[in-house]
Amino acid sequence: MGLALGASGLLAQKSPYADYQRMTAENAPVELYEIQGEEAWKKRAGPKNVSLEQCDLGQGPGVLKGAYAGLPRYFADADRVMDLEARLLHCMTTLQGRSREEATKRVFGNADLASEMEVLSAYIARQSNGMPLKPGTSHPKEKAAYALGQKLFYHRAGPWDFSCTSCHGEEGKRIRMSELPPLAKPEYARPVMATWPAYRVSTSSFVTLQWRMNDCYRQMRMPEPNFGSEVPAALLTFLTVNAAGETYRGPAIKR
Amino acid sequence: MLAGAGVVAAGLLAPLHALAATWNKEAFGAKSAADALKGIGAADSAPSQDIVIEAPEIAENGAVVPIEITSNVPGTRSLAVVVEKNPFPLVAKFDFQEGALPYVKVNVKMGETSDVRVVADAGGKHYSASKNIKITIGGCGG
Amino acid sequence: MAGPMKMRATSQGGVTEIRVLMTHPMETGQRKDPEGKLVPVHFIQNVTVKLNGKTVVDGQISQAVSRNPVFTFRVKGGAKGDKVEVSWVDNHGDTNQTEAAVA
Amino acid sequence: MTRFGLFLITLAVATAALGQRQPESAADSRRIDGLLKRDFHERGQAKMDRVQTDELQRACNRYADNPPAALAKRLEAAQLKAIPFPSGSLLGSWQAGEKIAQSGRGMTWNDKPGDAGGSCYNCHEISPKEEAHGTIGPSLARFGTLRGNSAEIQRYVYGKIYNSKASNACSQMPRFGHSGTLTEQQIKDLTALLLDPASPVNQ
Repeated sequence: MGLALGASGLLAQKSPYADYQRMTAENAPVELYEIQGEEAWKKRAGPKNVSLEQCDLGQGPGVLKGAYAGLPRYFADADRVMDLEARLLHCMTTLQGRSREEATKRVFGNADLASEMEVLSAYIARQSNGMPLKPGTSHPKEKAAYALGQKLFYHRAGPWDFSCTSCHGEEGKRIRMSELPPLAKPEYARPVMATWPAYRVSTSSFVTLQWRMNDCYRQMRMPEPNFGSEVPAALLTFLTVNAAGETYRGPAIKR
Repeated sequence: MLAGAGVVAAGLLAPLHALAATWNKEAFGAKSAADALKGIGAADSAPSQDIVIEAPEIAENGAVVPIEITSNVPGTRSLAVVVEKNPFPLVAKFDFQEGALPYVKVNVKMGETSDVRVVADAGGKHYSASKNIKITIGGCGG
Repeated sequence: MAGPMKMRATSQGGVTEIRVLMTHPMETGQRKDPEGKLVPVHFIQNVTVKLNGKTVVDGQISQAVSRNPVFTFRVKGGAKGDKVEVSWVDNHGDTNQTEAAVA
Repeated sequence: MTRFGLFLITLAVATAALGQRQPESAADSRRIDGLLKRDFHERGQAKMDRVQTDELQRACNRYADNPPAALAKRLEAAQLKAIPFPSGSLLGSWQAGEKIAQSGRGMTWNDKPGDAGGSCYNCHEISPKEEAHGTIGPSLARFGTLRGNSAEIQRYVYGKIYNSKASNACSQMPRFGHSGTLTEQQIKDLTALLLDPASPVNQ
């Protein structure tokens, strides 16, 4: 995952893959997922047979412009901090009356068929393209989520004693050929958080931040995180606040 | 979930594909770059600086390698893309007419580090240029 | 079965740029499915681009074009409102097509 | 000065401290273990006992990976005592070792129990033939050439792979034997990859 010229003008270390990532991002089939996402946003579903168009993503019911750039944030109706996918799940269970079990049956898709959450994330994230990331930082629970995310980032557990920093800890260090950025540092978190969700070239499939948290814990040899729960929301708060102010330029590409 | 929905097709268009060139089975089936080029009648081509291949020097994954090709050879009517080390080297061949510029941007698959050769046909003569792209396998295999 | 296909044609400085995205697995016949079975070869063979009814690009492509292909072509001429049509045919005979006005 | 500009300035000032590591107190450890129990579920071979930290992990979390010397010594000694060193030669087959070093599989919820490699190339340069190697761990190029393959160095390498924390309490290197990831034979094969004069590492 290379480093790009952050919006703050800080010339981050130029990775050998910078050209590849720039050209691939310009030429990735991301809009195909946005089209499907728009349909999913408007499609009636669940026992209440309503669409998600009244879902409040933090800017008011149904307001999409800038909603993604304002997440994660605190939501009074659920009394907790939520990232995009946690919030979408909330709307599916409240507005549409769907069971949590049904709504989370297939949250991670594949190259043949993206999941509902993935196409919704593509469509909603596009509406924040060009806007600065501005996650919630003022509410006490937002501060608590940041602090918890920070502690989780360094917390070592599991059979291989890994924490996030085992791979994302040191500048200039590689795993195989990939230079995994030390995400606790804002200048490294900025270009990463500005480009999720994304089309993953190695699997030709669209992936989201809940998938990234899920797959990181899998590679830490830990059990599986509950989709949309507070632990991933806290980590995503930590990472997004570290990147706050960066101009969001997704949905983009990942290796 | 939604595959098949939202086919963005407007009205009943005349079956466009009936007019397309037949797919060159022999050239696309060739296992060597030389045979592939012979298959499109471009057995020998003169090296040319006027074919510009814009592509990364190193790619993080061979499944999606972005390539942008421009031919400044006057009168270019077609461009062929050949990845020398692929199992079937001939990747694509585009014929341009009615004002189309000899230009294409496309993502290609590369099995391993290889030269990518572009062959232009201008007035029956063939010109070519090539660029090496290094493919690495990222990730930790976990 | 075809998934979405999206095309945008924009004209600038007398050149019309046509960018088209296609949903297609572009199977090489070498890939194994999760059960370890080889997925049969399945890829787009012909791509045809027309401007105002006249074919401008006649493309033959192979399984070495990446999954969910994205093409950009350029055509001299073509003004706002002109009609651009793009269609594909794959080795199973499936097709898809779309059209748009030059923006 | 827009409200958002102000937000950025306060943020910029804070970024120096932002994200920096803080020690995990005993209370934090208990709270996090509880949260992980609540927000995770088992899948495949990844059972829920894995979220429960052990004494060594808690010490590394508590002291941000550099515990006081006395505590580190005690932890290392305890780990060392628990290593079942096989008798006789600790060198297996370097060819098998190379395959184990290349494989990143093992212990995840979509791996089959017993189907595991060492992920060694993820972090180390080992055989000069492999360019796509990591740089998180020290280079092991020419390891045997530089250190020979005496019984003593075989024991050091075997012990390091079996339980790296026996020599460095909060090392980032997993405890491959202690965690049940690699078998005795696999660790002998990796030891051979580093020490066998015929191994590509030592050419």
